[in-house]
Amino acid sequence: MPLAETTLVEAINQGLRRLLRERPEVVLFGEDIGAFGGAFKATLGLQQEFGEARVFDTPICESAIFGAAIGMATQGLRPIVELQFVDFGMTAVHQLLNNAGTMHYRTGVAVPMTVRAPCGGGICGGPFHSEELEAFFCHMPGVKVVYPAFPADARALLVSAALDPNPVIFLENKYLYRHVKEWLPADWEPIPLGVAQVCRPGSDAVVLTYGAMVHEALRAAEQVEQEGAGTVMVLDLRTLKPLDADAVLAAVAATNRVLIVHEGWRTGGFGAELAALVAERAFHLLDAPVVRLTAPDVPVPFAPELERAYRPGADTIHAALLELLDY
Amino acid sequence: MPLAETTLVEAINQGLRRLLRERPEVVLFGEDIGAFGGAFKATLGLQQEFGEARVFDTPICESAIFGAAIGMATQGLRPIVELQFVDFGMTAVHQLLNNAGTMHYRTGVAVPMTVRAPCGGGICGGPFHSEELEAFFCHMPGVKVVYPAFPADARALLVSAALDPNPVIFLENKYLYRHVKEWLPADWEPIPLGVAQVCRPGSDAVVLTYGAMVHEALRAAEQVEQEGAGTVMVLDLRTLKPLDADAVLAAVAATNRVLIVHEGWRTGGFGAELAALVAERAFHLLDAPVVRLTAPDVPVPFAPELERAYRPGADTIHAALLELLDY
Amino acid sequence: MSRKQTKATPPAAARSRSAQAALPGSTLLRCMLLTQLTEERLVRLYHQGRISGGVYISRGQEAIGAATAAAGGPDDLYAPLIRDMSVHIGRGEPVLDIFRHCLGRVTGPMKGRDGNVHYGCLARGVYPMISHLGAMLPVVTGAVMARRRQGRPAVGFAYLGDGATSTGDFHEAVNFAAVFDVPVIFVIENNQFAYSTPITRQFRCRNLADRAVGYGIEGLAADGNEAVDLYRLVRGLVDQLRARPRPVLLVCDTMRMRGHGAHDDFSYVPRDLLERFTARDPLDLARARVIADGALTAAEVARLEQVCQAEVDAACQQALAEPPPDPATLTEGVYAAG
Amino acid sequence: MSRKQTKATPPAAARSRSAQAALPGSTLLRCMLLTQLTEERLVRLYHQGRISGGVYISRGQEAIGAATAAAGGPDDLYAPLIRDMSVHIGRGEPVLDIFRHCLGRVTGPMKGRDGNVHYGCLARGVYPMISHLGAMLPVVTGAVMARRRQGRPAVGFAYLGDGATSTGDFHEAVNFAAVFDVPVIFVIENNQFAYSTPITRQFRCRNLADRAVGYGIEGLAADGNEAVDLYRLVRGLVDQLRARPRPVLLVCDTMRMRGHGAHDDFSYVPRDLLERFTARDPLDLARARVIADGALTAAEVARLEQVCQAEVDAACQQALAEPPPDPATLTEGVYAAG
Ligand SMILES: Cc1ncc(C[n+]2csc(CCOP(=O)(O)OP(=O)(O)O)c2C)c(N)n1
Ligand SMILES: Cc1ncc(C[n+]2csc(CCOP(=O)(O)OP(=O)(O)O)c2C)c(N)n1
Ligand SMILES: [Mg+2]
Ligand SMILES: [Mg+2]
Repeated sequence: MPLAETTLVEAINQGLRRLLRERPEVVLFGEDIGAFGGAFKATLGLQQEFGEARVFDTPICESAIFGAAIGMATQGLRPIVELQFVDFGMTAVHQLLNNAGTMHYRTGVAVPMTVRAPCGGGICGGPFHSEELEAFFCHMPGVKVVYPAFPADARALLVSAALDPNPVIFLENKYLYRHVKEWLPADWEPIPLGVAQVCRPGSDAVVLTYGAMVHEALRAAEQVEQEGAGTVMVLDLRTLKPLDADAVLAAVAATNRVLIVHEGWRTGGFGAELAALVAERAFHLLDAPVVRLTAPDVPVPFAPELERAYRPGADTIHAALLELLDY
Repeated sequence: MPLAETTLVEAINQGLRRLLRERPEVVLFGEDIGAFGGAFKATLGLQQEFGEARVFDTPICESAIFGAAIGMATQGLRPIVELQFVDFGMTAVHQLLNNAGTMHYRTGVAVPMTVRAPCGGGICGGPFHSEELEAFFCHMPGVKVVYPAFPADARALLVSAALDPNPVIFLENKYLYRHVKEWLPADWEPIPLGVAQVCRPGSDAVVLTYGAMVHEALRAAEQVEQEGAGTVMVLDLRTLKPLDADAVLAAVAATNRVLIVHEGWRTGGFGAELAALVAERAFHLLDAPVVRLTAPDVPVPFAPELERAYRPGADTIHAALLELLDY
Repeated sequence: MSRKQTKATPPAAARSRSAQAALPGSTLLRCMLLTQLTEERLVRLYHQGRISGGVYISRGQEAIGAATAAAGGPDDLYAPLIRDMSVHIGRGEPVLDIFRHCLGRVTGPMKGRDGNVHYGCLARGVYPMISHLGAMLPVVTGAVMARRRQGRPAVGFAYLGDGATSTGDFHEAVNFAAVFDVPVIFVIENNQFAYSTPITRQFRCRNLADRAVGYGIEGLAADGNEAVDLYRLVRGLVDQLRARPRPVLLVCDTMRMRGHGAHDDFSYVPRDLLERFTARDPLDLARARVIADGALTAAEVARLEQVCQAEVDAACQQALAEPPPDPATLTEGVYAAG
Repeated sequence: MSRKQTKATPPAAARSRSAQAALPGSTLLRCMLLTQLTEERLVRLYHQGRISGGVYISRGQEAIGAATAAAGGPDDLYAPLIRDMSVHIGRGEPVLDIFRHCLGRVTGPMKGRDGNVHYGCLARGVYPMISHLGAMLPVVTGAVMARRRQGRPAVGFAYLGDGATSTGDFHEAVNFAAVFDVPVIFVIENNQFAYSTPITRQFRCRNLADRAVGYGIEGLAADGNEAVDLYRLVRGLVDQLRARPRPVLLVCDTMRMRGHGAHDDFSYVPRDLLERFTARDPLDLARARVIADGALTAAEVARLEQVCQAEVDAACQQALAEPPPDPATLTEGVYAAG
């Protein structure tokens, strides 16, 4: 039994350790992930435990990192690479979209690689260390996208991601890394990709969300309920691609009012896909228009005062819920 | 008066020529765009007419091309760069998202650059020469996205794009390059960005679309009308960002049934944003759920038999319209 | 859901080490002839409107792929690029599969899902290129790293043109390979042009082999048109890299003697440059060499050409008769099944 | 909607050509002192929780920015990177604006929209960096091309670390500048580490200046810790590039004498390496040099330090008292108005 609660970043470290221990074909590489343990310490102690051949530092070259991972994945290894920040992955997305994402379709050969990528705001990282890029990744055929909100989920989904035969983008919210903790059991099973989770039951509205916003939504739902304005379900999508459409549609059927929340940009954000899904397939179930609450189409600002206004939070979700319940 | 109808690619050439003639600060560069006139001949004759200082070839380095354009744009020039295929732009999107797209917000200094990018399928280009990437570009704050469907629009929108003080992605459908022709007047005015166009009136449904699909939608609408199944409006968005939301909402109000068509991938495609907009702001106007007709989430296949099944066309739009009208 | 790979037959050249060292020029000539004749036929099919998209051929550059393909052993990995049909053929790709592929047949190695120069066979260690120039270089680097961890003495062959050396991916991959001592031969085919752009507009160094010092690796400049000499050079290099793993830049001087694609009249190429290389046509050199070396008589060469032509004719006919992919399969296999 | 730029004052060093050539070491020392004292204060503010995000300082590398900033003329363009506060100060950025910026004040050069090392002033020809390593290099290259078309004899200074040399963007930009003969000095600050990664894991060449030959340009290896010597070298180089435009790689050997950021204890740095460079601390060298050259007495140096400290103190106090941006302005100015 652990003596303390486990943070998200520690849970990820546990997931990686298990993978390295149980799967000799797993290798980890990226910038500063070796002895140093990574910019966020997600790989702390792993090189020490498993050696330089399994866990190693690379030069600063995201395209070569992705490319090498693709090469390794097609030759029997299971590479897990770390982006220091998801933002820098944009220098090399052609490797994900065109090489990794199309390989199985073209050749029938699988590409079991995982890209771990710290993302999101809330730590005053400014425009280039705070981006939420899941919408880009979700638009790529052949790629899967996972985005856990809780330590237990992160640990268990990471194992499924790494063991999946496809390229998986595994998004890790930087703000959550040390802001969310759970008691984690010593024995645990992987959680399959593509399964959403109801984090809080409710029948008057549902918040469709993921990542850091799950926690904000939970706070807002709690407040709404305390105020007697209604009960609000919070659905944590956990995997964005493949999306658990059944769970989304069931939630809509159970609540008839939908609020979509994410901290990525609004236009063409993943919330658009969710809204489209609901509009296409649950139109008749809606008592009110779907509502998206997202970051505006603005570079992520640095100053705390601006960043707070930029990111949705429990307060703005609360306000949006009241309006939605009042429709 | 021209002696023959003008193709889309010739119209673009005319737009570029006018810009070079009237605006000394306009420079064109990219791969093979000089004496050779570009892979699709959009810049034919321009280096000959305006000299190597204004129109020049570069090495193969998309990030340096974008980066140099950003540098020039911040120093008084108006660079217009050509991607040989939009697909290759993915090697350098970090320059658009992070450098070009954030510059004005961060510094107050404008970045008047235009990226011309041949895109889309229908010519058996296979997975890496047929992509439709507008959804990626539309998700970038600070970037505008234009996608004309007709020669006259292309010529006139290109001038507005180049004279806009912001980075503009100007998408040119390869299939349309030589498949669509119009009589073009010798005198013409720029068309402002952000204004959609009703290409065909109708009151029973609207097709929201852009690029090559405008022409497919027109054919399908014609057939539907001939069959007496209803009259179908076709709204050519022309600019995707900023989107002409007023025109979209007016079209929905006038028709109450919405079909969204594009040849890009479905999940997180630009159609999701359109569907979300309609779901959020025109919910009460809808007599039927919005429907998206898009390419599936599949790498663009090469074989003509597969590519035909991959791209929406007049036939599949026709079928979708009948179903929608029948809802 | 993973589709079955065509059963892999190791390339002839790879079957035995000692056979390789003594590889006769006639094997290289055969590979080059098959390449030239196949490409010629593909151009014809294109102009007849029977091939969709485009056709990109290697005329003038056949020696490089033939020599480097033959120099590799059974564990080695290849990432051929645009002008490398002779790599494919040299590594065992049947001409029949090339026709199937270019014609978009379901029987082809990519089942019609890709076409043109984008093919390969991972079971034989040949990576199908994606178009993004430079993007394959780190892939083959990583693949070689993986094989070597598995105890296989793999060497990689990564091909690119003069134009592709300007991409960021080229730089990242070579530096990555250098830092990790990965034995990859980066075969730069300097064919004087990138589409219409001459090398003077692509780089300013004297020879691209000069880039090697900046990576702390060896750079070799070779004649890309003399197949037998190139084979010997590369064969020796491969032995060295197996003994002491590290990347190498191998710059092969050559000339693209046709347009960028079958659609391109390459009028931008100066005639004197073309003539200079025409005088050193790799097929002429290879023919002369086998005769001079006593490997084949002139009559045997003529006979070989006939045999190759017959193989190409038969393959083309068969492929033409085969079916395209079924549109109903469009969405199958985007993802590998768990 | 374009927000007004702070009125640009040309940096002192740029005011006259002849003044520059005779630039005394004391100007460089002053720039370095201001840098060091400002950074020290920023670290304190960070540890006090008054600066959000992070603080990244240049301790040990102040000479490079000071010397290269002073060597440029009024038309020249700069793209400083992570460890280049002395470039900003040398090119006229008031220390006050640096505090405003790092504190996220609306009065700062980025109006609180960016923070940390991401600032600059385009009106003074100093580009604010984006984080993506290498991405600024083509930007300054293009900017210099534009200025030269306008008849201004601009030279560019593009800075990067040893780690950033591994990015594709570095390669693309240097090659691009070489092909177009753009006079950009690529100032590589080899500070022995990229975050925790030592240079042995970053490249395999003897010296990064070896990369130059692969671009057909000149590569210079310099001591990055001796400000006056470096200034002389670069001053001469700038004259040469104005006369005959072309890019140059200038590799400055130095050492990051603190952590990657204020959060990092840099325990991964070998003590002997640190000691070797501590013995050659650029501030100590600059102090000794002005005294040895007779430019200043020891007492005058002490006085200069007091003056700089007072300037830093005042700036810090003022910036702390200034307001943050108004959240209501969040969405303003994403686009420039037509
Ligand atoms: C990143 C990227 N940019 C642009 C292109 C378009 N393109 C295809 S081939 C080619 C020229 C390639 O020249 P080179 O590398 O010398 O090879 P060659 O065709 O001469 O064999 C270009 C520009 C591409 N495929 N990839
Ligand atoms: C493309 C990219 N990848 C990764 C990072 C994350 N990162 C920021 S600084 C840094 C180390 C930089 O080392 P170096 O270039 O030597 O500069 P130094 O910090 O030593 O001055 C890394 C990896 C980044 N900023 N950009
Ligand atoms: Mg070439
Ligand atoms: Mg460094």
